[in-house]
Amino acid sequence: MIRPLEHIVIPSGLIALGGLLGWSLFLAITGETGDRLAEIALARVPDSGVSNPVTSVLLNFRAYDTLLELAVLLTALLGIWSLGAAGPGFQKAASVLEGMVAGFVPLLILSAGYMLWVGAYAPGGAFQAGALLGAAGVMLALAGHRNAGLPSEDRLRPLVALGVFVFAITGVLLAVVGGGFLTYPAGLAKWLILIIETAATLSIGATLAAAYLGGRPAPEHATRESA
Amino acid sequence: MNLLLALFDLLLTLTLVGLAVVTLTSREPRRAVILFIAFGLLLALVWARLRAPDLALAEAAIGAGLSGALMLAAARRASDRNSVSTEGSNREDAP
Amino acid sequence: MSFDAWLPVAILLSSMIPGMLIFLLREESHRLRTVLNMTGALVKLGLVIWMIGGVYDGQSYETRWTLAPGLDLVLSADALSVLFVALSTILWLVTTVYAIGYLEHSPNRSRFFGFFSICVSATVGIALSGNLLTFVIFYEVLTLATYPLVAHRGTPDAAHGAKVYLAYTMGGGALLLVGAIWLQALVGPVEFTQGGILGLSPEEIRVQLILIFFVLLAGLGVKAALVPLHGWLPQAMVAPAPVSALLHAVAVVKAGAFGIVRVVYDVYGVDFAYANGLLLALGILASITILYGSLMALTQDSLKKRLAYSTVSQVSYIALGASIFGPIATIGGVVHLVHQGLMKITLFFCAGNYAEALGVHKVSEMDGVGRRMPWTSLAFTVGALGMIGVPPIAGFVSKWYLGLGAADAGSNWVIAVLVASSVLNAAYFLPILHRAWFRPAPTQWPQEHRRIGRSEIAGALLWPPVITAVLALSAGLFAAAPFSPLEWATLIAEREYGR
Amino acid sequence: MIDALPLAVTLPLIGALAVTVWPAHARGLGLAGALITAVSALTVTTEVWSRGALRADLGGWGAPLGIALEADGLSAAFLAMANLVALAVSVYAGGYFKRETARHFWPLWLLLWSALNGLFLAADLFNLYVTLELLGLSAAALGALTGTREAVAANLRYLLVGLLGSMSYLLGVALVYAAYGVLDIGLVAEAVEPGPVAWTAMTLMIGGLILKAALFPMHFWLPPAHANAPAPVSAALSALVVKAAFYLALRLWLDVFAPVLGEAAANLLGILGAGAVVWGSWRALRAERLKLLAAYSTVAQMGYLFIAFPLLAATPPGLARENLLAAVVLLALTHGFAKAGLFLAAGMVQKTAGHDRIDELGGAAQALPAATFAIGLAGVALIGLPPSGTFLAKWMMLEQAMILGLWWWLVVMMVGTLLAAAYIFRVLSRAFNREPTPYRFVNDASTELPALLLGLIATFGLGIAAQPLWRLLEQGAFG
Amino acid sequence: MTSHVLGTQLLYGGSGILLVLLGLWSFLVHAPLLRKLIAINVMGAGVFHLLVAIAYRGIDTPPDPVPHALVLTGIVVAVSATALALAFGKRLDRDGD
Repeated sequence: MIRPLEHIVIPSGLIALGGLLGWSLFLAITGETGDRLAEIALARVPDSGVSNPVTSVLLNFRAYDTLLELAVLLTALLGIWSLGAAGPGFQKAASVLEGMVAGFVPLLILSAGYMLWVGAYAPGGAFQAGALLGAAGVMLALAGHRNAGLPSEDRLRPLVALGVFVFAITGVLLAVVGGGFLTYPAGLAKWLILIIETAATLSIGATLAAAYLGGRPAPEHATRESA
Repeated sequence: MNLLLALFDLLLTLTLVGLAVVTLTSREPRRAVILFIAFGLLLALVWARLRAPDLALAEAAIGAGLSGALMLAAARRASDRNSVSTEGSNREDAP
Repeated sequence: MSFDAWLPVAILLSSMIPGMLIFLLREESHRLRTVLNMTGALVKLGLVIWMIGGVYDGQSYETRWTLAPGLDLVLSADALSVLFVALSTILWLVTTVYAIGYLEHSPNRSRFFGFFSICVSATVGIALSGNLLTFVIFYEVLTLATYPLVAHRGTPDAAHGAKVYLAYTMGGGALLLVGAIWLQALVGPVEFTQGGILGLSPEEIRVQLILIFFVLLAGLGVKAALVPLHGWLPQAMVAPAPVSALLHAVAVVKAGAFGIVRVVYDVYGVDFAYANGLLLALGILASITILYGSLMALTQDSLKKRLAYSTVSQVSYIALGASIFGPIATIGGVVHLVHQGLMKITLFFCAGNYAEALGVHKVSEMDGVGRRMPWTSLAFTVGALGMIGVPPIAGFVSKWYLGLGAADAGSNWVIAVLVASSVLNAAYFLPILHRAWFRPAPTQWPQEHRRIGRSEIAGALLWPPVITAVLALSAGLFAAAPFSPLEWATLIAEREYGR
Repeated sequence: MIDALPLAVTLPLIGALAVTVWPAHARGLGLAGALITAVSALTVTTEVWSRGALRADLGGWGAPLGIALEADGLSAAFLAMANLVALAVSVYAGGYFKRETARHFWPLWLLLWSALNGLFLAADLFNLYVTLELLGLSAAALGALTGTREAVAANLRYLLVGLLGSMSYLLGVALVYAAYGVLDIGLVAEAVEPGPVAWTAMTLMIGGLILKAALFPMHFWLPPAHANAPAPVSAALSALVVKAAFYLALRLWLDVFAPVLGEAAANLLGILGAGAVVWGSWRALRAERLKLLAAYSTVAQMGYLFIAFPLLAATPPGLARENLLAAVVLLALTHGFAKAGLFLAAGMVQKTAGHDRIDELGGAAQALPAATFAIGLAGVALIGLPPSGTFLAKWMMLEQAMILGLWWWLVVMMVGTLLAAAYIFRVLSRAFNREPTPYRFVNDASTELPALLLGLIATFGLGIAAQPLWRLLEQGAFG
Repeated sequence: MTSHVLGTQLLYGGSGILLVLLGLWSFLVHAPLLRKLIAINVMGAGVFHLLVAIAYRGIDTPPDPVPHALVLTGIVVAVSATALALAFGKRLDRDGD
């Protein structure tokens, strides 16, 4: 049976849209834009306090975007929490899997630390590191740890707020001391970025793991080591 | 060299698009999610090719990994629900 | 700014502020509510008397407040607005006294008196509007303020009547708005100016101007109850008696009629309107309404409905006066604005008293009410005879000038309309008077009020109709005295025709 | 002197964090956060008023590399409205939510507020995308706070539609960056030249925003989402969130894509707007529930705003166009205040009656004179009756339409006005009944006064004292 | 910029657009939440892919870091939205049972 919307209108609309988009992209790319912001950005990387260009953009040139992005992540978690408590979780894993997890999780945490540190000059950074921490939490959850290795709600709340907090407070303090919002003083940029990234990594990891649980952590659970 | 690279690019692109098509047309939730994860990993590979290693890492860890894990849990719930409704058995007693 | 510049605003606020405060009062604060009401009414009266003196001496009052570029809120006073302001102020005072008496022990009085005050403020705003925008604003506010009064009783009947009322007046308001915006788009901000502002307008927009006239007329005609836009008026009779009195004598229908006068004289200008046949069209509409209203009144047994159709008919005398080219008819039309108000409010007060004291709602139940309630019936008689046009009551003066003006303008058919209408007036009012005075009272009234005792009705309900009846009589008897409505209308006509 | 621009975004963010960390004190901390946020945002508006357009280069890099915040008259006007409404909503919410819901409401609410301020002040196309997502996620989460199945389902749909809209917007941004190599609005505006690229990018971006602004026929998600949310959230969603999408569409239209536009695109938006006015009003008239009525009324009101586009496109630059633009802004602001007031008051009526079926609301409407008055005042503004701000705005828009000879817009708007009168008075007529006389005017100050105040601002404040808006809008243009 | 770089940008950028269209198609025609989410994620991946493509400036030239940062931001936003939407779905499932 032919449903006109699904079989005629949408496909032909999409084909027309595709033509328009393709043509526009062709004109955009072959137009006289040159390097766009590449040369400007690359030229200022040495002033940014880190040598990885992407980290420079993320945490210095366009740090304000990243601040709001962390806020988006936090919003998602708060939204998830508002929808109810976490489900019953997975069954306790078999001992073989338990053993695997026991070996794997510390490795993930270690590589997260490495990824965070290396992000200043090589591929990596807070988000990748945070994702690894989150992955550790997911593994723990899969292995049957009810709270994915996260602390109790009282302590989890400061943890997930930490990244945005350090970021925002740094921005405001810098404005107060006179430089302007999120304007790092020349010598301090590297360390400020590292502090912000560390806080962000912890928050991202905790937030992603908590989001995986899909609800507020169960209250009666004994706290494990923080992710 | 350039020709070889171009062929490689073409191959990657075709695989990527093909994988997207397969992902988007899968009806079975679990299969669709697994294909989506594979798609994300391939995308990470392509981005590594495009000199975006930061993004490749992030896409592999977040886009494919965590999104995939989240969706897998949802897919598992979906298939659980299907099996409960079809078999009518209480699988909570299962080991 | 000097006091003079603030005077129009002060007059507006003298009823607006008490109204706002009354909303906030607890229901049982009777005394405070009465004090607020009466203070507002008396302050307003004082301010208006001040203004009358000023306008008579040629003083001009204007308050201008820019709402947005090209949109000014203008409150100003000329002879015509002062006439309407004075009418509404005096009648508000009387009606407030009546309403306090009438609504004693009834629910939701804070709401009622709040909207009542805002209603009067809107009427005064209409009277003082110095341009079309301001007029439209207060015209709509009047709709908003009167809706709760019509719906006040909360019965299904009231809800229905209010719905019909709202549908008509909102539609009319929308038409007025369209016309006003269209006109402003063509000629810029429309200030009310003696002699009109369109006399020198270019030829190519003439057709549009004529169209706009009819759009405006339709918008105003709803409130003025021009046939066929009068349907809401008999329906709105479900409202409490003081509301009916206010709606019919002062606020709503007069707002429409006043607007027609304004548009003819101060926007289009009587020369332009005459030259383009607009006056003739208006005259025909008014005549049809006069005859139709009278005919319908004949067939009504419900007293209030009979009075309502009488209103439909009588208000159109004002439009008729405006439609005859020449100052004498103008005097007749404008003075009827006041005269009809005085007489009609008397009649409605009396109808309310009959219903309140005896439960009499129908003409057929009125046998012998004259003996039972002599003062009320005397007032009623003055009002009714005035409506017919019996000298020396006010109504006679209006009709005399209308007829004289029609003869002067050579419109003999208007005289025929006047005569026919007067005959019909007599046909629906005289039987009532006959029943009241010359038929024996029944042994049992439909629903006699228990607490009245020997007097015919409470003082707060009796004095208002008696006072307005005396006023209606005096307006005829002393028509030649200075500051009488007739003198004032003559002043207006002289200024409009620049003679 | 600390720059007020980033503070207006950061302070609510920090407030949200405080509430997140100490949920037990959600109400107190939330109200404090609301107050300082509103103060900081109103500071921005007063500074724009006195000093002209403001710009803050965050990180000190400046365009094109860094991100800037900017406030001109247009953003300052929307900012002031949004923050006043949000403050009123906050006070109301303080009295409305029970403890358990308050824990979830306050952090999400402050995040939403932060997104709103960020959106009004943003000067960077990609940054706008992030604020849009922040707005969309927090709005959907807040909308589902009632926890009913309808609310969750409706807001899930809202979330998905919002994501689709953001995606379309982001694709447009990507095209813009591909073609012009910059993201700062001012620089993009300088670089844009007529052609298929600009046209496609504009279509994608404004198309995405239309979806978020619920312009007919893309409005389907709005009524269930707004009608099932808790009252203060409905107020914010209807008054602010959809308005933010409209603001952004207007901003892009005026400042970025002005050279690209043809009258055809403007007319298309206008026609959709007309459809929204008629259809939204009609559905509002048929709605059985008060909050659904209010939600459909939002659909209609968004339609009026989009009718502005063909009028703006047909008016040559100059004083007339500036006045027209100001009228449109006035319409949007008045609607913001009025719709928030309506939803807040409706929430009280619903709470008292235990339901919001219009036909059975008599008793509750009678028992809550202040809430009923608020509905009446808001209704006056929604219909566009004097002395409300919408009356002036519609007058000016229609006068301009008649000057241009585009009389059909007048017909559409008058039809919408009459339908609005019908649906508003359908509600108000319930307040006139034989139920006992209410004891006092105000029963619960913290919830009824905000609603009443919003209604008063819409009907009297912006009607009688709108003149300053013209001066504010003269304060500099973007870019 | 060499024609080869342009060609690569066009190839990958074009495939990004194709992904967007495929995702959009799937979003419009498939009702289940999970499929809609996958579709939206594929759409997002397409947009990101387009941005990565235009950032590419040749095999031995450093790429434009700005689009890269935008994509990184976008990825995190996408996973946030996905997680929230899935929580909505979970809540609906639970209420449905």
